[in-house]
Amino acid sequence: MNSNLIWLVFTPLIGSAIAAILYNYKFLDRLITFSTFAITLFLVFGTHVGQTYSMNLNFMGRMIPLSWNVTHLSIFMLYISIVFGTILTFYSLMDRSRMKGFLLLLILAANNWIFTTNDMVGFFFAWELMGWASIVSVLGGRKERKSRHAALYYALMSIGGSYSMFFGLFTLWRLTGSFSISSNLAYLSSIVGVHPWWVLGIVSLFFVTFMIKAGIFPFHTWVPMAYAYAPDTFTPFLSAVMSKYGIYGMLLFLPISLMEKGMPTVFGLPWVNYIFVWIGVITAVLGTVLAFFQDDVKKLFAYSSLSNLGYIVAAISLFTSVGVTAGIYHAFNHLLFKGALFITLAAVISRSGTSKLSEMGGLWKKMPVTFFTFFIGIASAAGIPPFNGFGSKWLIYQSMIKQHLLFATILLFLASTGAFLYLFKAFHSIFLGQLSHNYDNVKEVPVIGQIVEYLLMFAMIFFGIQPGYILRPVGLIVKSVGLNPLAVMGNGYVTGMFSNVDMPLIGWSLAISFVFGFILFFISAKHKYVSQEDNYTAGQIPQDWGLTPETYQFSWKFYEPMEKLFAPFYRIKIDGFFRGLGDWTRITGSAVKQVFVGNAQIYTLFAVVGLIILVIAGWVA
Amino acid sequence: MSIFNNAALLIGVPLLFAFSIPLFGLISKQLTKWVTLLTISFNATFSLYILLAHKYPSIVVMGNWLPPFGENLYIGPVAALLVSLISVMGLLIAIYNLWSIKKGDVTRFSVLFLMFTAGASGMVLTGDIFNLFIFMEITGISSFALAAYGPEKRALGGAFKFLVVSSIGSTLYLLGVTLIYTQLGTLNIAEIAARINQTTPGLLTFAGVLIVSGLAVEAELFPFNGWVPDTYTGAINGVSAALSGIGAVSGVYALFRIAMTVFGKDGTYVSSYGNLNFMAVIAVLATATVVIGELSALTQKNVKKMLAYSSMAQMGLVAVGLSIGNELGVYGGIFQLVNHSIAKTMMFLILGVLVASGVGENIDDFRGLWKRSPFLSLAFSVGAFSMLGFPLFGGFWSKFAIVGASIQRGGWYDFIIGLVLFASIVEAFYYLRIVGYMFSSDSKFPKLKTPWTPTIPIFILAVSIIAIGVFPQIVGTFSAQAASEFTHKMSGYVLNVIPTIAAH
Amino acid sequence: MMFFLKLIQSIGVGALSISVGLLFMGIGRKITARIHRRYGPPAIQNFIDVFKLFSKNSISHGFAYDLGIIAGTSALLAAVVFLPVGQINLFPANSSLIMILYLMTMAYLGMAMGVSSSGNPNATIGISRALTMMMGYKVPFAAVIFSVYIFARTGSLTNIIAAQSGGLLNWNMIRLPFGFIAAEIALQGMLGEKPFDMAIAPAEIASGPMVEMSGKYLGFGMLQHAVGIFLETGIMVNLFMGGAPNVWIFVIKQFELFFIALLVNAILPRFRVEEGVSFMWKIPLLLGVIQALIVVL
Amino acid sequence: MSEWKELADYFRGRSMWMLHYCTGCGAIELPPTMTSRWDMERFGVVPMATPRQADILLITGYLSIKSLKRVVYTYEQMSAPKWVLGFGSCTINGGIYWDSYSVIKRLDKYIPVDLYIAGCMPRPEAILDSFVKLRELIKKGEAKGYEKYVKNFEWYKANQDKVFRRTTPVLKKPEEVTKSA
Repeated sequence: MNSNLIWLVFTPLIGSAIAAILYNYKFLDRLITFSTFAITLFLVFGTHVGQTYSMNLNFMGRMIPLSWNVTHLSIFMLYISIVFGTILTFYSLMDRSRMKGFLLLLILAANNWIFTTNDMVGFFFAWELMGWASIVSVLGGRKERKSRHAALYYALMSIGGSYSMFFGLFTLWRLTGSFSISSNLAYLSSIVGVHPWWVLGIVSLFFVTFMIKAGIFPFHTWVPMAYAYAPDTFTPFLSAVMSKYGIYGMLLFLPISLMEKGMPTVFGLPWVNYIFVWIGVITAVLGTVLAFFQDDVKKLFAYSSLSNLGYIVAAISLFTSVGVTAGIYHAFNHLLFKGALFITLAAVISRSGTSKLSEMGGLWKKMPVTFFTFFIGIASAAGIPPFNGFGSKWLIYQSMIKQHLLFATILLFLASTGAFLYLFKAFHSIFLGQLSHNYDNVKEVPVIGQIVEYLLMFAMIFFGIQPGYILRPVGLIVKSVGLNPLAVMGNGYVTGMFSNVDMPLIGWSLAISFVFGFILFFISAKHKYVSQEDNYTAGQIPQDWGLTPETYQFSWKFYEPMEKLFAPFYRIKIDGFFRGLGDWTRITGSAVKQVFVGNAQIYTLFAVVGLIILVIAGWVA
Repeated sequence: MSIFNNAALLIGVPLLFAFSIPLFGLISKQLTKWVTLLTISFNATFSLYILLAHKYPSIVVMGNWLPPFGENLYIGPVAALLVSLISVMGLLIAIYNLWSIKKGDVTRFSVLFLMFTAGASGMVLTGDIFNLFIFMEITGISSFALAAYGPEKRALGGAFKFLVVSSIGSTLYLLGVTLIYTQLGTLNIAEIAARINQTTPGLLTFAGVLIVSGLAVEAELFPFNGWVPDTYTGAINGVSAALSGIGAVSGVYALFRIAMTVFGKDGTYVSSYGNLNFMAVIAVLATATVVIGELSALTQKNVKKMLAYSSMAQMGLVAVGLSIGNELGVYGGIFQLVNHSIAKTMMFLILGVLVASGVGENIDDFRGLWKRSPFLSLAFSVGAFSMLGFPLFGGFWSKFAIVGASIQRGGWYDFIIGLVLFASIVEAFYYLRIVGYMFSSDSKFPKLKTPWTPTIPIFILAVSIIAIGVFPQIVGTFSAQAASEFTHKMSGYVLNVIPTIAAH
Repeated sequence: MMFFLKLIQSIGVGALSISVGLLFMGIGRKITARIHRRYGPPAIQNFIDVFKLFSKNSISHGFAYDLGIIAGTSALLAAVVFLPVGQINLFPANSSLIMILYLMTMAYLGMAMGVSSSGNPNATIGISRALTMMMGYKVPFAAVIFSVYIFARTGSLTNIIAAQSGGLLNWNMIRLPFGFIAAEIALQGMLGEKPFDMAIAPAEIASGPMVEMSGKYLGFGMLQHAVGIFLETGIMVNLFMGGAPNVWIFVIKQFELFFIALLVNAILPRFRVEEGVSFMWKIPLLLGVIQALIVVL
Repeated sequence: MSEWKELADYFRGRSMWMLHYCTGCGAIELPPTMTSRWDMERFGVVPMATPRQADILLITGYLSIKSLKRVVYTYEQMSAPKWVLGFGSCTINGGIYWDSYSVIKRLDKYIPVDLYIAGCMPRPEAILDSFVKLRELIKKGEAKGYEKYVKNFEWYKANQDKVFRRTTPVLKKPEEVTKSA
């Protein structure tokens, strides 16, 4: 049944049409979105590697073949994106944010198409479809003015990226006469030894697009705005799934570098790859450094996403077997924990009504399930074993050290340590500390949300302790791009270059030592619970001097010493470049507008001058 | 060569009714609008019949004089497609006019509107460069009058500028035609095309420059397009829709008929028997038009003016596509022409409904429109997305083809298309800003009540944009045939009109 | 059977780490007192303190507080079993250094969560300072670790020890002298000794993280510190001093490192936080980077 | 069970963590007690930063009513078992402030004092002696001030309230003052 590939695209489109009609009935819209995701998931169960399908598109009277081809990579990406989407849409059933289900379904259609297509027309079509659907989705966040600005900014970047790909794909078409991705890649690989600069130019046209979508270094500026001001339930999808499209694209093109024999190498890497490793590292460090000082929690985690994507890019750019394994593995892990984190953030924001860290605090007593999900999420994000973020980070370090990229590795380690800092800042400011009286009536999320949170907690622990379930399919992908996959022994081991890690053993060790900890805790002298106001205040009685929980909560300028340290960094503004470009364009626009002065005589003059110029041109020619 | 004389009705019937409408006006002024509607619906039905029943290529012979001796109309794929487009747009605007034209001299408006449609159809159908001039004048004069229609004073100013610039254009064109006639002694496009190399090259270049400049006024190419913003902004919205959806179509057609069929060479990208390559000239003018149009629209706060500038820029894009000259480029250009005509007509009609319901023309008035009128704001976004070339909307395919064709051709077209795409990012900014205003803000104003009469054309246009986006072959098949006609001068045009003529 | 054997051995290592750590702390107090020309408490004073603390009533601010404090000690105990201690190397195939470091992070996270959930700003300021300082010392330490990785071509402590076998001259301490000095300075920060003890400044922020800890919670904190000392000095011994043939020599080597830290602690005042971090990013990092360059080139 | 208690008391006696509430001139005697001349750490006595961590509350001098309020709050924040040392004659009978309107005279009317150190000033030797004495009392199980406080809480509370009432403002509100004038 090969035609189910086309149904992977059409089912969400049909669902989207239905959902759009029922848009006013919010619950129905969400229900249809969820069920379409579930149906699509069933369709994915029916796909298998090696499946192909093709049909002809009547375009300018000529037939353009649209073809589908399922690879190991595409099926992996399909599974993780759709499973996560299903969970998210299930969560959104009870959500009240202004996420639009039909747009999410359009993105799903594009998602399935991008991951399975083998022709650039389909790829571009789906890419653009995903682009505009997500742009419109970003509209309608809680802060309208800001979300409008964010959407516009994102739109301009995204459209710029699309046009770059436009150029690239047609240039390839001019060279080969074919739109097929696989044959074009083969062509590029075959000529890379002869014309490396040509290949580099074409590939970089595509890479600009992918970097914009993934939010990699010079093109990262839209990420914090769009993530922060998108509807709360849409941000998880944006961060967890949509940033991976860029990674997917890069993975498609990177095998070319295997052939770059003519290129000079740095540390055994083709220098292009070397540059990309550094771009990844810069992104990772930049994301971390900027995340420290955010007060808007979604912005903070947007920068965190940036940082993690930097890791992924650095790893896959190495294009060694460990590097690619680590990159894809980290892509999965990032999807899982960042999805979980953004879902809990959506829960917190919907309950507390604010996304400002300085206005929250002490919510753990009110939302314990969310609190634990968030805790495990940040433990994963910080790479603490046995949760799921550890294995991939660990492999990334090893892949980097293997190439003797010491400075890059040190900087990545800095980013990872920094990650711990900002994650804890968010954790503290939301859940720990003093509970403001504004939130006395805050409740835990409804049952649906709790189910989702338990599910995510389980997933983060399960895939942490049993990494084999992910590493095996990743191994197949690595094999399919022509590298040697890492050996996977059992489900619990991560086999690295320098040493192995037995994840269940760590789990056992932790469990047993916790049991001892609890025994010691309960046999020793008893404790009593006191209220949060009962604190050491140097002998002052808090009520006497008008102390309120808000004033007694420490969350403003959390890392002030860091701010002093990093002050020189903030003078470099990448954002300013794009803004300047925009302002410059606007000024030019105002100037150009003056051409149309609104006077018939001048217009006549224009026509006459135009004629004279043409006549002279004819004369001279 | 097949003869299909009935096709002359496409011009004859509207002209006949146009002159008889004052009689109907004596009975009732409102009746004239219905007469217009019926006449144009005849035109639409008949032209769609020609298109769908594939009654082309064929010619209409006046008085049994076969070309090149007699005057003739030629119905090729291009003409069939564009005349259908003009008639259908005319029909939809006529439906809208039933609701919108209430005050003033309704009878005269109906006469002018019918004449305008007839003239535009004639421009597309004629096979004779002098007749082309006559139809151009009919279209032009009726459109000045239409543009001046309405209570607002700015309409008069806009119409006057149009009149001045357009008269210059007509004069230049006529001069060019005269020069060619003195050389060849014929006015038949097919014959001129076949014998064009018998002329003095220098004189021909001069004639070509005059003709291109004259037609560039109608085709809205810079620097001959000074009239566009004021006229579009000044005219009532139904007329602006007609100007961009009908007038511009015929103008671009005429420009490229001359440039590609008369001056073109088969199998090359060159379009000149003199020294100047007119395709290159047009490409430069078109690129300038796109860039200047989009940049001027960027800072507009007045949505109607923005649409006017955007209209200009879109015509530039059409011209870029056609001027590429390879089959894909012409395909893209014609496809883009259809898409632009549909989308811009729809957006002007929406604007008309909004202005009539008390919403202003300024971008601030669009705040929270989604809450006030979901249908109109959705339709407006559909139009905007089509303009921007987003997938699932018609504009995607045409932009795709134009960019593809430019890169296929390569050379300095890489640079041109780079500029055009940069301008498209600017375009994305101002269109998406409106979309953002409509969708992201809440409005404190009450809901709008949309009358159902103008809703019909808007709905049809919006649905057709999505239909074209999902099934591009609806238009694609015909534009491919049109592209083939435009790019094959002899086999596509000349031999269909005069089979006996020898290629020189 | 294997499982129970390993379990009992692990408990043994845990107990050893706690006792050695507490003993070190006690000896440390004694030595500091002698430097101050005091008599000082008995060397086993910290055992007495811990027992007293566990027998004392205490207050708690909720389950997150309890859980966090327990996690602080338990996660370190879970990490210590992967450390080769002299001839005792329970899981030789799983002694990845980075894994141990990240597992230790769990302890910091738990501790930070516990004390912050008390709602006392002093505690959070302390945590904020500690984390900032962690950012400072982790980076030069990472530079050193990665040089050792490249130098020894392995990331497992077991293999790093094996690579140093064959006498004093094979120790990384001699072979990678700059790295060793950088790591020593980083160790000072890791142990939280002066001049890097701004996290627990008693006079400014009322002993920081410990501000709300009473009774057994403070006891857990002390145990965590004890295990932390054992683990951190143990890592250093394995990395630079070639491990040890048996536990006693291992502990003596650990004590040598701890002794240096003590001496520095006894004579230096305290840095400000940003000064501390920028110091860490200047001198030790420079040394680490020089070492790395030497190794790579 | 009682063996455990005895063992615990033994350790408590050897590890006494002290929170010093330094009001009057007596605070000057503490630095020599801590440092090399007398070195109180050899008895396991260490100064602590917060009442949560401490076992002993050392009041070094007179207590005004305002500061008594803080002392009571601090004392209540300490967790049992806990002990109070009254230092100097001010805590016993007001000392030279015996006729002051704002200073309390006997500390053990407000919180239970386990041991008084007489003198004005008591020298560091006296302080060290009191630690040794307290250790013996703890070992014998006689230092049970914290239990007494719980048992007689109403009595202590009443005494505290009686003096605290004196800290309520006597002046009228400003507008009332101007009205009467």
